[in-house]
This record gives sequence, structure tokens and C-alpha cells, in this order.
Amino acid sequence: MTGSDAPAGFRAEARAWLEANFPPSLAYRNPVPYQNDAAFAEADADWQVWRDRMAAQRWGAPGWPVVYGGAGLDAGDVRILAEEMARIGAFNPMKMTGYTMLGPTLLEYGTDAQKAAHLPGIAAGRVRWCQGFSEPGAGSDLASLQTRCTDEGDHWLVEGQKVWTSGANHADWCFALVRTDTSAKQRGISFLLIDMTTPGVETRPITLISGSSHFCEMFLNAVRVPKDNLVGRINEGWGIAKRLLQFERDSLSEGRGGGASLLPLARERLGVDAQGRIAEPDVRARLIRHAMRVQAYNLTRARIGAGIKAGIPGDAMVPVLKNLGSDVAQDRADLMLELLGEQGLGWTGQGYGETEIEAARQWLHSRAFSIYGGSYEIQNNIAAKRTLGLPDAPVRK
Amino acid sequence: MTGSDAPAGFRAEARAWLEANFPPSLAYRNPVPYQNDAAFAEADADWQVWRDRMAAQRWGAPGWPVVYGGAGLDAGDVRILAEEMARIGAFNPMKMTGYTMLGPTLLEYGTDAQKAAHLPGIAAGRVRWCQGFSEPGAGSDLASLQTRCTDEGDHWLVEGQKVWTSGANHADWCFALVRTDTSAKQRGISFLLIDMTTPGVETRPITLISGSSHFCEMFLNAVRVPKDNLVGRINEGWGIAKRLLQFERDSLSEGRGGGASLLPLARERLGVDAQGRIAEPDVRARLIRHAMRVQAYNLTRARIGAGIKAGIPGDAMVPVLKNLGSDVAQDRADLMLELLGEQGLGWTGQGYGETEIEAARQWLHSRAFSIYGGSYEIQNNIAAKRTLGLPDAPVRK
Amino acid sequence: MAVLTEEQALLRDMAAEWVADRAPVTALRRMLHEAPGTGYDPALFADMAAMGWAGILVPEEHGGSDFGFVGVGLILEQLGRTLVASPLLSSGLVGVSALSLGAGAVQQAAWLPRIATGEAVVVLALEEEGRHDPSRIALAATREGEGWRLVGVKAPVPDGMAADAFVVAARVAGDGRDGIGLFLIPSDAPGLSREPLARIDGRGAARLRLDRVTVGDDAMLGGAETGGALLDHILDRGRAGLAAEMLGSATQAFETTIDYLGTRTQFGQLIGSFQALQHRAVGMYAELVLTRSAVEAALAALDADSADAPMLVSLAKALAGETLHRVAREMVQMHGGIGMTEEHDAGLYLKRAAVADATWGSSAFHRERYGRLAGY
Amino acid sequence: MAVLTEEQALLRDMAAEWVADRAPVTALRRMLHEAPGTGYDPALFADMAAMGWAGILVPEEHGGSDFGFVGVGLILEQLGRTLVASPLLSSGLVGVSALSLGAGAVQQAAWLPRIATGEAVVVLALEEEGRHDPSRIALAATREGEGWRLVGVKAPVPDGMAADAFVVAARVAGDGRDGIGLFLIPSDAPGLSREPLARIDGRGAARLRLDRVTVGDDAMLGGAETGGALLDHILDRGRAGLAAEMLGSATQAFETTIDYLGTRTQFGQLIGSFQALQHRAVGMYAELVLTRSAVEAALAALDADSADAPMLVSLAKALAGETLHRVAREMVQMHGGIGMTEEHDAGLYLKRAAVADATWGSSAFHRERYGRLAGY
Repeated sequence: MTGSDAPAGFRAEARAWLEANFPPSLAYRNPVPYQNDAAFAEADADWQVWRDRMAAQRWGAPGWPVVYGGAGLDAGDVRILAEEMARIGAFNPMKMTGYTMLGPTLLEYGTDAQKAAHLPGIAAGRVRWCQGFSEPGAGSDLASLQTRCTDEGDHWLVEGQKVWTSGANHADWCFALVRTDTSAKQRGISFLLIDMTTPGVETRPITLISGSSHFCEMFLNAVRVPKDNLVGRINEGWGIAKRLLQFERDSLSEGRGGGASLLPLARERLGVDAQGRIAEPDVRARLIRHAMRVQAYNLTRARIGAGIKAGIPGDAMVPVLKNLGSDVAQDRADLMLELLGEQGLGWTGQGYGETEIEAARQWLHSRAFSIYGGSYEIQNNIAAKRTLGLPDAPVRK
Repeated sequence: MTGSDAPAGFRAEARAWLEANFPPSLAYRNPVPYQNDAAFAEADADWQVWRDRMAAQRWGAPGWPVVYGGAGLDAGDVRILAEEMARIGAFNPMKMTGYTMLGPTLLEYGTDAQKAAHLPGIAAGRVRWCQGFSEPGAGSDLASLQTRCTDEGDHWLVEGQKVWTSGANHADWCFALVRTDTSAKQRGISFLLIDMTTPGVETRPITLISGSSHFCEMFLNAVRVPKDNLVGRINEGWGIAKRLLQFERDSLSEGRGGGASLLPLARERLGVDAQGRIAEPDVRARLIRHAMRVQAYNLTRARIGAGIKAGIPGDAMVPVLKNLGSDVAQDRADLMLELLGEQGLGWTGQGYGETEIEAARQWLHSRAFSIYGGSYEIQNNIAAKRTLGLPDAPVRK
Repeated sequence: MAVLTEEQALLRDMAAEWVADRAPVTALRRMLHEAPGTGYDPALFADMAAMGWAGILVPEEHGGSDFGFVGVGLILEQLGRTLVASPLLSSGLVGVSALSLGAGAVQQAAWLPRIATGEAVVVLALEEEGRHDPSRIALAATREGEGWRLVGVKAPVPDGMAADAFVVAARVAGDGRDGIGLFLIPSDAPGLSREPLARIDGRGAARLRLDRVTVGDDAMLGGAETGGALLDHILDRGRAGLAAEMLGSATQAFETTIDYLGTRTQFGQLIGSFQALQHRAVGMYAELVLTRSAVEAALAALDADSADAPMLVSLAKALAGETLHRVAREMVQMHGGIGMTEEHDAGLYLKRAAVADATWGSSAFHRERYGRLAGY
Repeated sequence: MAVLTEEQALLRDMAAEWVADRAPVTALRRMLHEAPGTGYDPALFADMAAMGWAGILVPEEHGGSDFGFVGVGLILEQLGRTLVASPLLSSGLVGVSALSLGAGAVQQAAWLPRIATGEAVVVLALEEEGRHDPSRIALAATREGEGWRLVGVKAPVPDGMAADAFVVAARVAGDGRDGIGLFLIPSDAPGLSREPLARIDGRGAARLRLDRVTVGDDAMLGGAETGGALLDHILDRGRAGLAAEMLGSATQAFETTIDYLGTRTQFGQLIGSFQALQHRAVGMYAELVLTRSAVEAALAALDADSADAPMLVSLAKALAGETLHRVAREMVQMHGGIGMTEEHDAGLYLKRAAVADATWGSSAFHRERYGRLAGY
């Protein structure tokens, strides 16, 4: 990828369309994860235009079958499209929970009816999903969940509480893990789709240290769910969830190497010396190391992507990439704060520019990268066991 | 300690004596741990002069009672003496295994007869000791040792094998852990003093990656040991050994912050820029961080020393200091190698200066700092449990 | 812990007890909620002043106790534990230092007694909306008749909304450290206006605007040639005090985390028994040990007026910044999701880490300064 | 692993098989014991040459296969696994690059076919007993009649005892990168002498003395103005190849360590089940993943003659140095005492890490170079 050649084929097509249709006002502005919920984005007129154009082009779910709202592109063209978007700081507006997590899971495990019912709305960015997995006190030990789901003959009856349900307050639907057998741990869990408008579903936002509230508590009080909304078989939801979590980790590590280069900001805020070097040697050394790791990380994503295209499985890399992605993104947020100095500490109000406020919020939010989607520690445990084949620690189960 | 005042009292006395008696040729040349054995040092005429002067002055064991060959100084004066030695790059030539480990242990646990028999020889630097603890295959799990010691009425009979016995090939005596009860683990271990000239004791040097051979295998074939050579009571040697290992860790972390500053070498080898700064920014940033950590480490040793003097116990710090000491010393060795570039890679022969060869050997040797005397991992385990009070990991015993 | 005199130990114990009783983290939350214009709880500060803390560095002839930097460090460390917001550092240490080191007898007599009683707050107005660099001050002070005219903006000014007077660092000549003058300016001076800044740690700070503020020659602290050196002295005292406060915050964040590791269960075992977390905890503890040594040495060097004080101060501030950042991050990480919520204390320590680190030079600034002072 | 062509995959598999069969680490120990004057085992290198590896970058018209940098990287990576000593990198890659990029047709025809068969070894004589810095070459080449006279010392020269000719970098004018000339000088040139250097990795290196060696204008590669740029090109190829070799060494050191973690028992459990070691192992693996990406990208950029090759090469060499150092240290640490003994392989990887990192610029050098190239 030297960028020196003129593009041809699908790359040329994608580039032309993106240049004609992507609103420049949005460049490099998404994802803004600490407030990356639909309600925020939809308040932006350009964002709406962009979503609708992408929906019409079917490039919000470029690799999905046409019958389910996708464009049916092959993996190579999907990658080219992503590269061309990254080139100009564009993004996929459909890339929310439904698209990154539930979509691929339904494609693998859903019935034809479930796929037809749910995928087109996701591909068009019209139906918002949330993930009802975590429960209070469970933390990383997901399988200890307690939300009960009982078979009432013509429907399921669900009773319990979820937490860390991202975007639940704006979501139309929820995919949830529920306990259908209390005598087993993993083997007593099922995977259920719940309409958020069902009576008995209530949500309450949790305020985070970054000031945003896209996480919620979700209360399920005698919620009646149609029998058809079970994905896979009863008590086999844990396997589906593990697969879905792979998609999640994968989507979380994507884009971590993104964002505009810190170089212009660094030159502006730190100044340059007589040799044209950034004037503060200590910060400069850290900026260089960061730039190198970002490039190596992005080369790694490209390499693994090319391998997958050629049939080399990339699953073993997923937990490692998740942690590397958190690292580079947190490092970037740290450096941004360092560059801004006193101007990077603003919470609201006058005295601070929009980017300055955003840098502070983003820095606070970045600490979550190594917690959600499976913590840093959990990823390391998984990688030690599955990727490296190291022996099990004698953990009491 | 600003150094601006003229010294008074014991400090003045120590400074004057040291300046008059310490051979300048030895300044900053000890410890050279990778070859820090008596055989090496004794080949140096100045080293012999220095040892004999220190022995006559009784400052080789400054804090020990006069009756056992010490100078009977109080803790404050002992520290002043150490500071004055550090000031001119001097060192204590008696500071070998016998002095740092066995001496304080005998002072606590030995009989009067044992103290009278062994301490004066150590204080004068005339009797060399080695430590017979580790065994093949035991690694960090010291208490799994197998060397058998049986009571034959008028003597002990010892049979087994030791390894990592530092300086065994030059030692006169050995303090060893032996198994006197096979039905218990820790509670079946005793602490024994063995004359290395006893029939059945054989040693074989182990060559290390740094090319030195101060570690040995030690074979004990039907070795007869007098009954009086047991320190403490039978089967209670593990407690004594743990205490001795604290002395060892403590002595290992001592002096880790020492050595001449890297600054002159760095300025010479890297050059300086127009502003007088070391010319390579990346290496310079690392040198600065290293200098800061060395100073903080030395301040910490001084602070804890002052606390101990005032009756604040320092035991909880020992494992933490051991690891910090390894870190700074390894970091120093790394930086030395970096500064020398291609000239830091010599093994022997022409083309390399003496300091250059020594830097390479010292770098290789420095990797052992975090292994011997209780590995980095073991120190962390101890500190987690004893210093921080964290709960036990569910390790199978 | 340093070896303390009996008086020092008493002071520390009194501070620890007061903080636990009167100013736990809930007091900070209450202050954030009530949002007084000062950015701290005036009742709490009055309480501190009544105990003599506001005057702890004020000479005895001006009504203080002149207790020294090790002493004030002991209090600041305890305040740091629960993130107490107060002008003890900005005024009681930095303001007092500016006046003690640079002001004439008249100004000292006018301000120091009132600072000691807590009636007056005098703070340093230094930063100019960017990265800390005292040698690059731009706010212009130009000669006007027998006095000076100052024009420009200062922000952030810690505790600037509560201040009764400012020590304003201004450019009087050339560039670099040598052309800096310090001016003592009352907050009601014509042409001076201020507005509050909302920062992530919720403490009081102001944006100060000087619109042709004119002052007489007697407003200048020190001389026009020595202002830069004087500023360094004042800053080093503030940095050492801040490092002590940061050490307290880091120590508390660490202890809270260790407690959590000993009570929280995951996968059927206490998370504190997981070896990877244990080793990271020991690593943090080691950093705290090093930081404490550096902080105590810096404070003692200031008390002794020793020549290596600037290096030791940079060592202390750099390590305090690195350590507080690291511990606060691990506090969030080891608490997991709950540590990211506004209702948990971890976020408060994290936010304070960022502000405290940036104040009067980040770790990066002080590593570089240490390197220059040491000849690297 | 990169997506390889069928030919490349075959080459890699052949190399892996050959290394396992013919050149395990015991072969290095045998060589160190026998200490041939070359610093490598000539029989093994003859074997490599017979398989066509010595000529893998030589153009087809000169008897090579011109297989490209990704291809030679695959071989070097396999050789790196067992620390095979050979002039494949110093001559087959660097020597060939100097001749291909800088030599005239006569010299190419004289040397390239003999390099391809393994008969001749041509290496770069660059360093001058200090830190790597190609812009500060001091060895003087002065005009003498129609040619040049060279005086000075070059050390270390990798595989310099075995070399039949040297590409000597010399100062022809001014200072900095612009006044550098490269001269092709046969090892039997009058005034040229050499002595072996004993380095910690045991491979062959020489100290070269040029005592008024005179050569004609035709000995100069490239021109007097472009020598510095030519040298950078040659070096970048060498660095990328070396990074591939280092990746192989690091990968093997890692795998050996992982195996040990899965078999060694302490305190009644496999040490690989200790969580602190597991997390450190995953950390190493992540570095290996990043390093592989950088190495493959650098080699591919050289094949494509792409403008970002210098940056990618510095990225690869820097990461390879950091990673090999880290993995070799952890190999020693995780093996404990046995890892420190001469009889264990860990020390061989550690020693090689130091030499390979320092060769043609350490990680520190390449981080700085990357930063300059990127505009930092």
C-alpha cells in the first residue's frame, strides 16, 4: 500500500463514491465512543444524511447477503471499502451493537425467519440493539448470571436485572443471556431476543466518569417473550455468546489504530527546535514510540485480514488484538492530554475549545477500553490458554 | 546530606582513615559480581593490602561485637562508614557470603562456641564460606530439598547433592540445609556447618553465560560432620534459613544503586549538541529516567536505614528492595551496553578495552540478579502476601 | 515513613484524624454538588485555618508557626488522601512563599497575617492556556511612568475565584527566564476581571484577564532581573507540596484497591489471590515507596535550603505524577466496570491525577528538567 | 505469517527442514568449539550455496535467482531460529546489494557470479569502533593521482575474516552524509590487514586496518556525491534481512520458553499455570505479532521499491531489537538458574540479541530515525 498508484476496479469506485457522498464535516469525528450512541449521532444532520446514503448504497453491511439488506461484497472488497473509508476519515454509521455483534451471530445461528425479521433493519441503521449479558456483581464471571427465564407454554417469562447494557435507553431490541436451567452453570444459559417495548422492561442510565451515560441498568419484571425469539436451542446459549463475544472483541480492536496523526498537534503545541524536531525531547520520544506502535498495530490488522481472506484462521489473534488495540488507544489518549497541558483538563464551558474538552472526556473514557468487551486480564487468560496452549491455572470453579 | 558542611565526629575520623588507607586503584572496582570471588580478588596485591588494613581496623565487620572480631560500632556509625566508603568508591572487602549471610545468622542463632569459632575468621576475611541450599531440580521450591542427614550417634552422616553453590571451589566452609526428617517438608530441615576439607565433599564449577564459574555443583558422599556443627535445633533449620535469606536479599539490594555515574561515559560516546545536551534524544531520555530511579532507590535505602535506626522495622521492604535493586542494576548494565555500541560486544582479546569487555560480561551477568537470592517472581509472591497482605493463591502444596 | 520529630508526628496524626472525621471523599462530593463560587468548602478551610495550618509557613512575627516544608508536606499528604480541595497549597504554601521570598516588609505585614488566619487568599497566576513552561511567559508588563502596565490572560489560576490577590508572572524584557517579573495585584485592581473555569477535578480555578492593569514599582516582588529565579524558587516549593499531596492521593487509591482485592470474588476466588494482579500490586507498591523517598527528600532539602533542592523537587514531582497516574489507572482497572462509574471514587482519583500532574510541570517536564540540571 | 506464493512457501519449508536437519543449535556449538578462522562453518555455507541461497538476490544474468527480499527474509528467519552463523546476510544480501546498486558492469560480472556460487564473500566495512552512525564516518579517502588513498580502521566487519573483498565506507569530503564514498577493495590489496575480533555471539568479525591502501577510480561504487544515499539503501536492505533473522531467533526463543513452561514443575504445579507468567508470555507473543508485521512489511516494501521502505525498515529493526532482547531475557528469567549456564541455549540467544541489536543501528537508533523520517 504505497498509495502512489492510481486506484482501479472496486477501489476506484469506492473512492469516487465516498468522496462524492461522505460529509466532510464528519471526517475523523466517529467513533466518539464515550458518546457513541444513536441519540447523539442522530442529532447531527450530516450524520443522518450519511446514514441514509450508506443505507441506499447498501454499504452499511457490505458483506451481508443482498436478501438481508447487505451489498453481498466479497471479503476483499469489504476490506478495500474499509481502507478507502479510513483514508479520508470516514466511518460506517451502521457499525453499532446490532451490526458488529448480533448480525454475524444471527447469520450463523439464526433461523431464516429471524434473519429476515432483524437483519435488514440493522443494515439500514433503523433498528438499534443492545446487549443484555452482564449482571450486577458478576463482573468478568459472565456465566454466573441469574436472570431467570421460564417456559410458560406459549411464551417465555423473564425476570431479573442486567447492567452495563450499552445504549439500552435508546435501543429498540435487546439480545440477552438468560438462565433456563439453575442446575448447570454454562449449560443452563439461553440466548433470547427481547423487544424493548415489552411491558416490564425498564432502563436507567449509569453516569460514567467521562460524564456520558450510554451504559444502563436494565430491569426485567415479568417480561413475556414470544417462543420464536430464542436463538439456537434451549440451554445452548453460552456457545452462541462466546462466538458473539469474539465478534465483539474483534470489532473493539478495529479502529483502535485510527484517528488523525498526533504530529500536527504536537508541532503546534510543543513547538519545534532549530533542527525542525519537536522541542520537548521526552514527549517527542514517547510520540515516536506511539507512532511506531500504531503503525505496527495497523500493519498487523492488515496482515491478519489478508490471511483470513486467504484462508488462514485469525481467531487465535482476537484476544491479543483486543489488548493491543486498548493499549494503543489509551496511549494515544494519554499523549493527547500531555500535548494539551493545562488546556486538556477542561470539563465544560468557556476557556476550552471543543477538541480540548473532547480530549479530556476521551481520555477518561479510554480507561474503559481495557475493561469492557472482556477485560484486559480476561483476554490475557484466554490468550494464554487458547493461543499459547499454556496449562490451566488451578482455579476453583 | 548536602555535602556542603565539613564532617565532624566519627564521620571525620572515617573519612580521614579511608582517604589515607583505601588504595585508589580499587575505586569503583568492587563489587564485580560476575567474578567476585576471593580467588579473583586475592590475586590483586592492592586488594590484599586493603583487606589487611580493614581487618586491623576491625571495620570489615564494624557492627559486630569486639569479642567476635568486630568494631562494636552502633548502627549510626556503621551507616556513616558505609556512606563515607561510597563517597570515594571504596568497599568492604569482607563483604562475602560469610559476612553478609552466615554472620548475622550465627549472631542470632549460634551457640557461644559457634560464634567464637567462626565469626573472627569471617571478620578478618580469612575464612571463606559458601551456601549449600539449592539442589538440582528444586529451583525456587527450596524446601523440596533431598540431601539426607542421619544421626550416627557421634556424628551426622550427610549424603546428597547441592547446586548453585557460589564459590564452593574456593570455600573453606559451607553452611547447608539438610533433610533430617523425610516425613515433613519444611519441618524436616536442619541447618548444618560443613568443613569443605571433609572427605566426601567434592565440587565442580558451572560455567555461566558470562564466562565466569563462581557457581558450583557440590557433591556430598558419606560426609561425616561433628554433632556440634548443627545450628539451632534439629528439624528447625527452615526458620533459620528464612532469616538468613532475608539477610541475603538485603545484602543483594545493597549497592545496586552504586557505581560511577553513566554521565561522563555518555557524553564521551554519544557527544553533545549545541545546547550541551547528550546528542541522541532517545538514549538521553532513558539515561535521565535511569538516573532518577537510581537516586530514588538510593534515597529509599537511606530512608529505610534511618527508620531502622529509629526503631521502625524494615523487614516488609526487603523483597521489594531486592527487586528494585535488580531493576536498576540491570537497567544500568543495559544502558552501558547501549552507550558502548559495537564496542560493548567484545568477549576477549584485542580490539576492546578492559572496561568494554567488563561491560559485556557484567551485562550478561546482570540477568542473574533477578534469579538468585530468590527470583523476581518469588520476591513478588512474598511481598504480595507479607507486605501487602493479599490472600493466598490457591496453590496446591 | 520518614523519621519524624514528636511535633511532626503529632501534626500528622492530627491531620489524619481531621481528614477522616471532617473531610472524607464525601465532603468533596458535597462540595462538587453545592458548587460554591470558591471551588472549595469555605467552612472546611476556616476549620484548617483555625488549627493554624493556613499559617504553617508564615514567619512567627506575622502570626504563623513557621513549621517548615516537611511539616506542611505531612498535612498535604493527609489532605491528598481524600482529595480535599482547599487553598492551603495555592495560598498557604505558594502565596506565602512568594511574599516571604520576594515582598518588602510593608507587603508582608499587609498580607501574611491575614493569610495565616485564613482571611486572605493569595495565589500565583502563572499559566497561559497551554503547557507549563515558566521560561516562556508572554503576558506583557510594560513601563508606564513610575509603574507598570499589564495586559494579557492567565489561565488556569488555581483557586483564582477565591483569591484576594494574585502574584502575576509577566514578561518585562527579552525572552527566556531572565526577563520575568512578578507583580502582586489585588483582585479588585481596575482592569482585572476573572471567570471560573470548570476543570475535570472540580476544584476552583479561574481565567484571569488583565486589561491594562497598572501598578506601582512597589508591586514588583524581587527585581526585574531576578524574577525568573524567584519564580523558580516559589514554584519548587509549590511542586514539592503538590507532590506530597499527590503521594497521599496515590497511597489512598492504592490502599482502597488492595482492600477491594481482598474482598471481591470472581470465578469463586478472591481476586487478590490472582498472581497477575498480585505482581502488579507489588509493582505499584514499589513505586509508592520510591515516590515517598523522593517527596520526603525534596521537602527536607527545602527546609535545609540545600543546593540540590531543585533536582530533588523535579524528582519528586515526576515520580509523584507517574505513580499517581499509574495507581489511579489500576484503581479503575482492578475495580472493573464499577470503577468507571461516576458514583465510585476511582474516577475522582483519576481526574485529580491528570490535573495534579499537569500543574506546575508534568512528569515529562520534570524528567527533562532533572536531566538538564544533572548535565544530561 | 504472510500470505505466501507457492514458490515462497516451498522455499520457507525447505529452509525450515534444512535448519532442523543440518543446522540445529548444536551446530553452532560445534562451530564455536572448532573455531574455524571464518567464524562460520564453511561446509554448512557450501551447502546453502548449493541450494542456491547465496545467489538468491543475484540477478539471473549473473547466475542467481533474483528471488526478492520477502524470499531471502524467509530463509533468514529460519536461520535465525537456530542462530546459524553464515555470510548469507553479510555477503549474499548486503554485499550483493552494494554491487547491484553501485557497481559497474565489469565489477558486477567479476564478483556476482562467484558470490552466487558461494566461492566469494564480499562484505561491508562500515563501523569504526563505536556506535552506529553512518553520517559520521571518519576513515579518510584522499585523492591521489587518478585514484584514492585510504587510511584508517574499520571494526567490527561482520564475516570480515572470511571476506574476499570489502565495500569500505570512507570520508571523501566535508562531514555528514554527503561526503561519503564506497570503495570495493579486494582483501589482498597492499596495505590492507585484518585480525579477528572475539565477540560475545562467537560469529566471525574482523578488525580491518587500511594503511595507505590505494585504489583506482573504478573501485568507487556509485559516485562521490551519492555514496551516502547509496549506503543508506544498502544498509536498509541489510537491516530488513537482519530483522527477519532476529524475528526467527525471537520466535524460537519464545517457543522454547513456552515449552518449558508447559513441562517444568515448581511448588507442585506446572509453572506455565502461574498467571503472572501467563500474562507475561502473552505480552511477549503480542510483541512477536507486531514485529512480524513490521518485518514482512519492510521486506515487501523493498521488493516494491516503495518510498516508505526506510521508515518501515526502521520500524522493523527497532521492533525486532526490542522484541528479541525482551524474549531472550524472559527466556533466561523463566528458565531460572539453568538459563544462566553456558550449557543452556538461553545464553546464546541473549548474546545474539545484543550483537544483532547493535548491528546497523540499535532499536534506539531506529526509533530516532523513524521519528526524523516521520517529521517528529
